Amino acid sequence: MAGERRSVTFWILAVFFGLFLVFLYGPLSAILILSFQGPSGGLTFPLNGVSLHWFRNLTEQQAVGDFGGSFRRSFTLGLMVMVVTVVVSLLAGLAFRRRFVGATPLFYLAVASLVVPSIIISLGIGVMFQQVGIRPSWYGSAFGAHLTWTLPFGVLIMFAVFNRFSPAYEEAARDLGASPWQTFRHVLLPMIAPMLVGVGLFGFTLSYDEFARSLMTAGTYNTLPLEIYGMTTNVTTPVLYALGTVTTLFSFLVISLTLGIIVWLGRRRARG
Amino acid sequence: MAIAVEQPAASPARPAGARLVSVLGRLAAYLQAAPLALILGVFLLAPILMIVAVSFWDYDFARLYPDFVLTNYAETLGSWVTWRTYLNTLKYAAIVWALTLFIGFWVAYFIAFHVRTATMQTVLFLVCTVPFLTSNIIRMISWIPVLGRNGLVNATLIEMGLVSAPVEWLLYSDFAVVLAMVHLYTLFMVTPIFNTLMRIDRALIEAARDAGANGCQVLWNVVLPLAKPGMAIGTIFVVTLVMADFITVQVMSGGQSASVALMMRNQMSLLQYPAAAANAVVLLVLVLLMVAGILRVVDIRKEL
Amino acid sequence: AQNPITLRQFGTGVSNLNAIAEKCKEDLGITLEMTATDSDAAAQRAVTQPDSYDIADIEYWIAKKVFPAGVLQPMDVSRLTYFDKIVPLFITGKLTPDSVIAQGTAPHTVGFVEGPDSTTFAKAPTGWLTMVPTIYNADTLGIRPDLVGRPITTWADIMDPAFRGKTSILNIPSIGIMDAAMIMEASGELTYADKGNMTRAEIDKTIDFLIAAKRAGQFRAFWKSFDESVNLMASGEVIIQSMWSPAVAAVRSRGIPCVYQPLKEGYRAWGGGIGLAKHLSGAKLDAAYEYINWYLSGWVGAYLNRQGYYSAAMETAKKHMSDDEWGFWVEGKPAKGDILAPDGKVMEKAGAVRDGGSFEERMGKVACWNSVMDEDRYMVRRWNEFIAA
Amino acid sequence: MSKAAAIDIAAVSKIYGTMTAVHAISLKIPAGSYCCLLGPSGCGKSTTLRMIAGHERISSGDIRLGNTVVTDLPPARRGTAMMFQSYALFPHLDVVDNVAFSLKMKGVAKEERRARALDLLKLVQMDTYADRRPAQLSGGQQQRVALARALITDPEALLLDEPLSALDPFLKVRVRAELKKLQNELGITFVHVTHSQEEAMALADLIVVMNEGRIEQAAHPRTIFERPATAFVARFMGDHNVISGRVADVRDGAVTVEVAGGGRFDALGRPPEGGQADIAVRTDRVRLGEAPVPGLGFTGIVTNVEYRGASVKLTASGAGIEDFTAIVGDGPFFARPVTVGEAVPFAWRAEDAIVLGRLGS
Amino acid sequence: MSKAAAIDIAAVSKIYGTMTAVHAISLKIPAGSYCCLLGPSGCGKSTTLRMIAGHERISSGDIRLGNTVVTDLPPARRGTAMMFQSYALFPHLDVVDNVAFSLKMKGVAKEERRARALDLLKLVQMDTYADRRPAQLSGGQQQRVALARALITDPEALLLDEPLSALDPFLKVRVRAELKKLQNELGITFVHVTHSQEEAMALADLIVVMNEGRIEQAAHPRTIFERPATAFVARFMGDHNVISGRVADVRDGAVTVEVAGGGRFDALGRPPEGGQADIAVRTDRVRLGEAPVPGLGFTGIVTNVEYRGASVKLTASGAGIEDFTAIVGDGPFFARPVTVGEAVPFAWRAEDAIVLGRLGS
Ligand SMILES: Nc1ncnc2c1ncn2[C@@H]1O[C@H](COP(=O)(O)OP(=O)(O)OP(=O)(O)O)[C@@H](O)[C@H]1O
Ligand SMILES: Nc1ncnc2c1ncn2[C@@H]1O[C@H](COP(=O)(O)OP(=O)(O)OP(=O)(O)O)[C@@H](O)[C@H]1O
Ligand SMILES: NCCCCNCCCN
Ligand SMILES: [Mg+2]
Ligand SMILES: [Mg+2]
Repeated sequence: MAGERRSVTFWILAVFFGLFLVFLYGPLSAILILSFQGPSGGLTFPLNGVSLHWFRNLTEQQAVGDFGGSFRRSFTLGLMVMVVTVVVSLLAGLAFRRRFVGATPLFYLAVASLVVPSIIISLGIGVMFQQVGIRPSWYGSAFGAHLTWTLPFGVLIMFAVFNRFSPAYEEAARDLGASPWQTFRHVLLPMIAPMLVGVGLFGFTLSYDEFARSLMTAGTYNTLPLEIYGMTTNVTTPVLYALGTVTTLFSFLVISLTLGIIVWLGRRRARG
Repeated sequence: MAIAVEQPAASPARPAGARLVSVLGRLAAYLQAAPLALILGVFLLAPILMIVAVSFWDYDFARLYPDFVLTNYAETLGSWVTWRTYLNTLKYAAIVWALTLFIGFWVAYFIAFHVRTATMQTVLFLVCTVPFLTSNIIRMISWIPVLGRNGLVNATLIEMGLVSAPVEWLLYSDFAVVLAMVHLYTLFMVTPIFNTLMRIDRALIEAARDAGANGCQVLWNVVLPLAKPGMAIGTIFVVTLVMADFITVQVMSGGQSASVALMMRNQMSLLQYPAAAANAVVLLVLVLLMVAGILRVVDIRKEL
Repeated sequence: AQNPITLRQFGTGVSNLNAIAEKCKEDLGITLEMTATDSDAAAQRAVTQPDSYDIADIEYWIAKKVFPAGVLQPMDVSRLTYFDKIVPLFITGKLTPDSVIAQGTAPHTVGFVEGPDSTTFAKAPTGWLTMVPTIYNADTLGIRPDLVGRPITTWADIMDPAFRGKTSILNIPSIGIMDAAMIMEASGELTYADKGNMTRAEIDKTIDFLIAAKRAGQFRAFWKSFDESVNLMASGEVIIQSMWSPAVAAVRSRGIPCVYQPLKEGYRAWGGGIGLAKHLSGAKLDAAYEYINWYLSGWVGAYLNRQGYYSAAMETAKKHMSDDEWGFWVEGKPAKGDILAPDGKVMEKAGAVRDGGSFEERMGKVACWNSVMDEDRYMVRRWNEFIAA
Repeated sequence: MSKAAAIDIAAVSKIYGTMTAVHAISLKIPAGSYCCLLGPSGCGKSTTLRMIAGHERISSGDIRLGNTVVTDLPPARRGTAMMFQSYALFPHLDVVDNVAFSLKMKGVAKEERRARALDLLKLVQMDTYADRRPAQLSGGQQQRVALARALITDPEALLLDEPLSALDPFLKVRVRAELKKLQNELGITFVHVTHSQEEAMALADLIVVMNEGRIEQAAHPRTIFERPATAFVARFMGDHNVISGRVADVRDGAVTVEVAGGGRFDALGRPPEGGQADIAVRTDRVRLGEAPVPGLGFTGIVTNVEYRGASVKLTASGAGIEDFTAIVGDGPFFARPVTVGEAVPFAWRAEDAIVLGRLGS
Repeated sequence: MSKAAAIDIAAVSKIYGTMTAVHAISLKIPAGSYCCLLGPSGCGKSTTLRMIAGHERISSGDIRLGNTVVTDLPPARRGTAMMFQSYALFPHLDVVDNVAFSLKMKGVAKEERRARALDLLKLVQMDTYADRRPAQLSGGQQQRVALARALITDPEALLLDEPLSALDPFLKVRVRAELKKLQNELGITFVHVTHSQEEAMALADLIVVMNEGRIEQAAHPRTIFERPATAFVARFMGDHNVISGRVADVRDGAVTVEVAGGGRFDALGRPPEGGQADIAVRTDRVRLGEAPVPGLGFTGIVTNVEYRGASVKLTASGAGIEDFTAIVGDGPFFARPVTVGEAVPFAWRAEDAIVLGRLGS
């Protein structure tokens, strides 16, 4: 590889890729920079001084809204969605390894769940709860609404995982006297653990950022994206950008943490 | 797996014990599938059925009246605005699809075929992924200080003397809507295309080169046909996301443009649920037809 | 009184202020949980999720839609300590006995019902209020004097081709249609029998006019909330738009010149109040009454006055304001000292005079209220067409 | 170690949906023998093995291991242990833990099970790799670990599905010898699936040649080689030329067949029913030269010459026979080489041509 | 078809990062010959072939094809065609379009290119499968299509990377013969990578044995077999016993080596430098029986007996030699069988033991 020439195409594509990254990260860095405005800064360039004022302001009580509470709700909801997504997708993945009546409709229902516009789900659940007389809440109706988005991803990922999972491992375990539960616990689970962590991360971030599906279903208390959306219409200071910066950093943190876990699982597998 | 396929008729002499195991196995599959079926049933199927029902109800500004009227559909389908809005939404979908497909393909192609080490491929792919895991709303509004009349782009253009007055159409325009959507949704194209590209046997490329194909010919005759499934899956994602979008349209057009979902959202916020439901049904049918069309090209079960 | 009860209130960001909740906790011990939404979401939540709140903080035109749905309970006037301090605008529709009643959904027309279980609005005051009025104001055009470059005198000026691509109106149908009606009349396009209750033909004409203007590129954007309007104005995206008084102040507080421009046709007004959820009863209901009485007792009124809105009980508010504050905010007098915002920042320097003058001058020149019309469903549909066009 | 058990397969069938993979086969594998299941791809070898192991349900028939009918027992309670084709070592466990897995399942304490696992690793000379992960081992090393893992259950029979297929040819030969040695030492029954004739010949006491779900012949390697039962076996083993023709003459213990449009050939044996017969001529017994009597040779055109080191393989056609093969020692060949296209006389002795049976007859 | 070209590889190296995969090898492959690159996994066979094909850049050195230096030419302009290990047929194109691919790239009109593709498909007897997709073909059929696709470019040299490895053993032998026949007919140069000695022996005019990026020996199969140049070649080919020891005595054209703690053995040839020598004894020339003179035999304990059909392979240890192999005809063996553990005398003739060279000497 050393000293091998790169083609012209490579350089053209490399520049294209670089521009794409600028496109991806450019606006994000714009609000990152703007969140460090001075106390009299506005929502647009040019910068009006540099300070941490708006981050401090973020920790204080705002005129309206409840950033802390909505963050806690979204975080909790994200965790709930994560756990349920992992468990239910895993179970469904296991189920799809066998044939059963209704497997194909269920599969396509999951696919449909992926493509049905969020707002329709939101509307449907909202109206249904209203008609049935159940109070919508972030931990109830919004939870369910989020699952219709995270589960199909989880199920499709598990589907792919099990497509590639050789039944020989389980047969070997059975041959060695493992009960079905032992086979699951000592063979299957450890082997697909990194994938499950991935599904979990996926579930968490999808839920943590979900807006449209929360819209009609969150009930009394806002989730963070609803709150952020509210802030975009109710806040006129860079505190909004500070919030953007902080939530972005939070996402990065969650992602790095997850990647860390996956790498760690991989290492543990490779080394011992 | 094989167990379930087996014909019970073929094993007349099997004692009950064996059959019990098989029955338990089958039962296990149902138990394992049950949570998924239950959740999708309650939170997907039932709400959609509800919407279908409500789309025939009557309403006034405060209440819904269970009924069977066709006025919601008549008003929805009878208005030129609906058609315009659908057209507009399809226009967004088409433009965003074309752009994300173009960008997504080349980005995926670059990482898959021009980046040499697996580690670097993973790193670059992650670099593309990370912004997509942060708040969509934040990512969207982050364009405003960039594109505004006094935003970064205009300031730069003016400073460089390229324009004398700020370029108006950068923000609160279809351009802004499309730009933000491309920003939001490109990853949904990159990922599946990247996956299929990574699965292409490198020997095929060499075989093509060996047969005298130049770079373009390899791309056109080998890579593109083999990347089709990934492009189809990406298309499903992007098209359904754009068709369902309302917030990007609302924010980036400054409320000046409409999409079907935004129309629904407006109707919903004005408590016109049956009208929104009728719209939802039409939108749902349209989206499902589009997806079904794409699924004819690609068997997702096989792509997984 | 340290009341352990929690009340859940939702409403628009205008009055769902955390400062009020804090003070309420301090004074009454009642915990107020506030959720801020935009107007549409507020209306929606009021009707569709009646269990999700105890107190609805909404506008009167929303109440016109919401109340008949039976999600709110009428309020017993006899339990309201400060009922008689409420400005007559909300009782009779007249600021002073000789005022004319403005067109549109004037608050008093949807302020009363016949009895404790009634959902039909009463023609005249009764012992049962739909909502307790809390906040109101008169809206007009806000302008950037540095950028418009000429005097602005009429609603019609927003359609001046010179401002093409630099104007904005509200995208809340019940409000936006009234702005449009003011513009139509001012520019002589149409005279309505009742702006607040248009006929289909009038709606069609108005919307067609708006669509034509939109196609001609007159508008830069539409806004739905206070802060959107502030941002549009402050960033220079828009230089003339329909605006609220405190929003103008907010732009100005950033050192950007902005004027709340009185116009010859008068103002479009709005009023908000708080209503009680149907399900409230017992101790919670008592606490809600306690909260409402506290609300009208002056501190909140003063707080709202200082934001640039008006309190429904002016008299009680006055006791919580300095003379200078009262003079500046309500009487339209030049400020003697600096006028401070609640956070202690200088809002207006000594000598400043409030745009539009005194309370009487503003609220006395109301031409119409935000409205819900008989043809509401049709109007909303056509409005959506305008937005989609 | 535990003692060996005989395996008795009685009229066992396996049906997948509408497709019969194994047709009512019956087979007795003596205790302590090394049995190879041999046959082309898809012939049902793996299915048979997996039915013995208990990983595939038996559609009909019964299997006994020793004195126990194991037909409905779960794999772990059959007294068999299986070694999988790609070894199926658990990637998340190190070598000891892989080997100790079955003990862990039984609840044996950690120290004890590791000690016993180490014993078995010593047996397969892998004790120094105890704490590596499978991914860090070569194919041959993985194979030994898999063996140790299978043996720790003290099986009466070890079942191996193509255990050598993942190894390179060099290693294959070495590991093969080790397998055989191990079986000798342990004395337990081995059932080994392969599609390599060479492997089966080298290892087995009993070769079972399968074809399309049926057993064509089950016998000692020498019998298979010297007296293939059917044309399929003769062809598959590759060491016989099969000549098919009409029975033209039958004498005492010998038959003459006439090849369509070609010569007449003699072979020892009784004619099958139906007037058609296949005869087999051992390729390594064919000489270059005129046959002393008719019916024991022909003249053919050489179509291919393949050098094999110590011998040369000639292919020729003639007298109605296609692809007739002769293996000639390198000494005689290079003394008088022949080239492709040349016409050459081939001959063999009477005892090197035998009549083949037909399945079911 | 086009005429064959010789391939001249001059001091060619391939360096991956810091790792040298091919060490300055030089090799001349005569025009029209069948050359096999043989060696263990990872020895650099594929890398060498791919450098000839132009799919791998050459780190240093030059390659000529005929009279052209092709070092810097793209694959398609070298006059070579490559057949890939797993055939690399385009899954989205049917058989004709696969074969016609290179013509399409050249802009040949549809009708014409399909006609030519069909000609080639006829050549490999695949014309009846013209409109199938690769996934609908068996391994052997895919192999032929790949061949047709490679041949349609009229190459001067055909490069094949393990073309038979995906086939089952039965098919392998048949396709091997077809390959050879085709090469004879076409007359072009074939370069074929394999790690099967048998395959190389059967096919090649020139076998190139590689080890760790170097060429150990490049010669005719018979030379490789009869006079392996190095201990590696002798061991790898598997038909020689390699005995290493100290040079104890040197006579005219012969050497005596002394094995550590064991016997003394004579071999023909000159001693290498350094006092150590490897000698090779052909396994198929070893007899059971006492050696008439010392230095041409020993007595060993039989450690393994492998039946091979026409012969039996004995492994024995003794006189300081491990794993000594003797291939004995089945006739003599079964006349007087030996079993594992028995002590048996082995002997060979003077001309069957030769001194091996060492690489670089
Ligand atoms: N689970 C299954 N469902 C349906 N058919 C199957 C299944 N498993 C095997 N078969 C079929 O049964 C037949 C025998 O398969 P088996 O795996 O036993 O062959 P094999 O002799 O082991 O072949 P190979 O050498 O290729 O491994 C084949 O035709 C195969 O396609
Ligand atoms: N792209 C590459 N990058 C780094 N090292 C490589 C690369 N390709 C091959 N190698 C290394 O070069 C050496 C030679 O590889 P090559 O593929 O030529 O071996 P081979 O003889 O064909 O082996 P096999 O029989 O396994 O195919 C090996 O050690 C291999 O790991
Ligand atoms: N408490 C209700 C406040 C509602 C404010 N709405 C503002 C509308 C201005 N036109
Ligand atoms: Mg098999
Ligand atoms: Mg290779």
